[in-house]
Amino acid sequence: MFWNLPYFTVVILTFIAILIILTKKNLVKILLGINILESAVNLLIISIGYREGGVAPIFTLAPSMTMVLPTPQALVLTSIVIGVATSALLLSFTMVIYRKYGTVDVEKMKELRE
Amino acid sequence: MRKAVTYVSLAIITIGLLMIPLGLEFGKPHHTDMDDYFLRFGQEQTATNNQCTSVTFDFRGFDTLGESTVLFTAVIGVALMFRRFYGGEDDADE
Amino acid sequence: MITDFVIKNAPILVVAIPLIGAFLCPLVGRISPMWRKTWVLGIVTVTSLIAILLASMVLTHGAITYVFGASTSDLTVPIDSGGIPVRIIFTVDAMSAFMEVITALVGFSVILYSMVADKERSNLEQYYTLFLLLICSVMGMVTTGDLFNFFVFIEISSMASAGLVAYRVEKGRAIEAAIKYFMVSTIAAIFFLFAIAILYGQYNALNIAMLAERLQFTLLDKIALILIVMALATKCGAVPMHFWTPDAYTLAPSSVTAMLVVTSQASLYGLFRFVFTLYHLHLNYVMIGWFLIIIGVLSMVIGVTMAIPQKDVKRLMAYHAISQTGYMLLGVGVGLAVLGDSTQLTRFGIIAMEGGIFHIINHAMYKGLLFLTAGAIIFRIGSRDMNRMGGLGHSMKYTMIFFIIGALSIAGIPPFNGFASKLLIYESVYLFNPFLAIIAMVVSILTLASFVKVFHSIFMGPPLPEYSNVKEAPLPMLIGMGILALGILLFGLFPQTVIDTLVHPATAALLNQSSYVNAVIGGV
Amino acid sequence: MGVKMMRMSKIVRISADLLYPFIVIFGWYVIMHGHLTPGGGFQGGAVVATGTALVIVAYSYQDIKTMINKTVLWFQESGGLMLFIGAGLGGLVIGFPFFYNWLANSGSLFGTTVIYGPNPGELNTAGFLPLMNIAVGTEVWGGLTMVLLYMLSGLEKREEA
Repeated sequence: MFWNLPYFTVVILTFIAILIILTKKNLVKILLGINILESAVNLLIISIGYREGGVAPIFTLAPSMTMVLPTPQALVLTSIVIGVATSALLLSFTMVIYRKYGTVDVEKMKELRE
Repeated sequence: MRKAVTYVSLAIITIGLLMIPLGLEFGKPHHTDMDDYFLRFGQEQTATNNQCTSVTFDFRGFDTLGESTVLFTAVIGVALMFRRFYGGEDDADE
Repeated sequence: MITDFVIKNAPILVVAIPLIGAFLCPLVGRISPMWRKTWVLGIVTVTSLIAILLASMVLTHGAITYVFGASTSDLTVPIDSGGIPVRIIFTVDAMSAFMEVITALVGFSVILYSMVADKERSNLEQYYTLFLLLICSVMGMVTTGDLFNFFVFIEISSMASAGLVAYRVEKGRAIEAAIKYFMVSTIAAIFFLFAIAILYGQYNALNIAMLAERLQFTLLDKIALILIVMALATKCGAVPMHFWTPDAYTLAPSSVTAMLVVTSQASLYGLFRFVFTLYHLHLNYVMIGWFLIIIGVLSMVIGVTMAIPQKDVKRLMAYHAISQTGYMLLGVGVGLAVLGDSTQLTRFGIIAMEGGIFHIINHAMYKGLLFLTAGAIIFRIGSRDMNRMGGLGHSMKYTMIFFIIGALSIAGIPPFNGFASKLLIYESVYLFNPFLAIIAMVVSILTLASFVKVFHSIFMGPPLPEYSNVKEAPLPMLIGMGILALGILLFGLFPQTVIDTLVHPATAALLNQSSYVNAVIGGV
Repeated sequence: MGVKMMRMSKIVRISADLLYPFIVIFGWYVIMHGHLTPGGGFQGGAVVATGTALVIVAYSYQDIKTMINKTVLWFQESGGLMLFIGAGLGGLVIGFPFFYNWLANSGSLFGTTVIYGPNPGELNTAGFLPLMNIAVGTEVWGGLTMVLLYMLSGLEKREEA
């Protein structure tokens, strides 16, 4: 089954990411977990599009006409930019929270516990 | 209790995703008809050598518009977070 | 000329116009407040009008498809492609049209209300940019016929809502609510993307109709289904993952909260769309139906029991929002549980689904109205604590009337619209399982009790000295609330007309998978 | 924290000044050749934004504040997006659907036809795709720069308080 290695990598990355998200208390670490999860799903999509012996789907001086699927690459491009935007917004939230409370520990942010 | 929920959900998700290699085979996609269409006709239709670009901006151009919009939304959100305005905000809405 | 243009391109104009409005809003807003107001109101009015026009077109002529970038807008399947759609296709059927009407109605009233309620705030051009993006994303979510496009719109909606929830930065709690909401919805969206990847990897298609045609219901499809249901149930605030809802609804400005209700209804729409149109009979409909019923009942019970002890008026309403979402899940879940059994489906399944879907529009209207009245009260007295309120009925008569309309409607008292949809749910669910119907009725009674208490503590009693100079809410706020109240009354007095024109076609569209598929693939 | 402590040494600043035009040119090369070689609007825009980030790192935020006008960045952001959606809407005006590639194979700007198969590549092709690449590049450049600047302003405020 080792030829399916990319998919197993996806599973391992997802495992790590969810472990981080569920167990860590530090907002920055949770954010990193979300980023790893995004990488996992990007890796999954991009490996779905691979065709054995395929080259990049660009016709400029293409060495071969066996090409990998172009749609997953477009999807991953979109997904990466969405990930960047998400991280930017989450990081700025974290910065403001740190400025307000002086901590990024989710356990210590108790203002909303009612 | 909390820990148990954590590990059970972790196990369920991991086992679920471990099923992916059973259904998909790396390097041998099952159906490729949509992408074959892009590879065969995309170059002539959009006059583009780079099929990634042609899919991103032409066939799925609206997704890309949405994605630029996501970036724009994030910029607006960040700008709202760090606006230089303290104390002047009305407290009417608590 | 211009009418032809609008009619031809209506499905994309409902998305493109708010997008253009949002892109230019930061610049136009800089000129002067007057320009900003005119711009935002104009954009929202035009969008709402086109959405209603589109809905009427769909309801008279059937599903409309719009293909992005083909040589004609109805060329869903290119001639040389061998019968597969390759581009992004917007498919507007009766269910989408139904959601468009809700968005147009609530969006317009909320913007009108917001023009006065939020006028003292800072950085308003960016605030309204996010607002327009939120409206655009909801419109996009309900019109799109493409899985990945749906994901993109989910991301826009959660990002815009997070920005709006965090809008009052100087209150640290607003950021806390926003980060909670945003993390939950980002993770949900990523799992949704996992589901898209799995479906794409198996069938090499992203169009919902094409996937529905090819779906074989392998093991991986089941996993994708579970991921989709979990992700969208999280986004719509059903019980196991409801914890973001009260915080986000409470801390957001009131006009935003009313719009957030519509956003979560759009996620609910997505859930129904994927379960009914994408999977339809392929899935294990009894199990998924019971799953929806169980999370629906849990949402109803937990939402209302959490709501009763709350002191904060918006938090209380937020818990009631969770509870009301349960009714929709219950109604549609019953319909799904008997999907394969045509005698039971015609006997009560369709009615239950009609009840659940009718409840979506009713909920969006009365919950929007209630949040807006709460916002008007907070706008005037500056507190959300119900223990500090009292005697406001003397000074805010119209707000009180609107609150009564909303409260009676949410409790399911005739002749308001909540009664019409709840009655459908009760009578059909009773035939399915009497126990569930009894739970639903008890929850309704508890809701009524809770709102009687709220009404008493806010409006009744002698006028308090500290609120002696409190005035009635300003006119645009009253107009915004009035539109919703009028809608509630009309829907409550003539429920059969609404069911015949809007709800029944929407239910039929959900149940009839093949017409949706034919609208996209059949039109070669 | 004074202004001087945030600013890096003179060598770094001058190197950043020297590198900046090359990074911008490389980024725009990636943007302009998006339809022929790997790359495109987002990638190129991110490269250009990296150049801006380099300058921001080398100088202090206080220096940068006087160099960059935020209004220009807002215009860049909105302008890029309007060019994008305008390129899509161009098809509507001449009677085609939204996002119809109305410049491809037209013989005018970016309108040279391409035949199927590997070829060396011709810059004047691809219809409205280069326009969109330019639009997205502009938008990403402005957007990422703005995110960086706003985050820096947040840092600074904490130090003042």
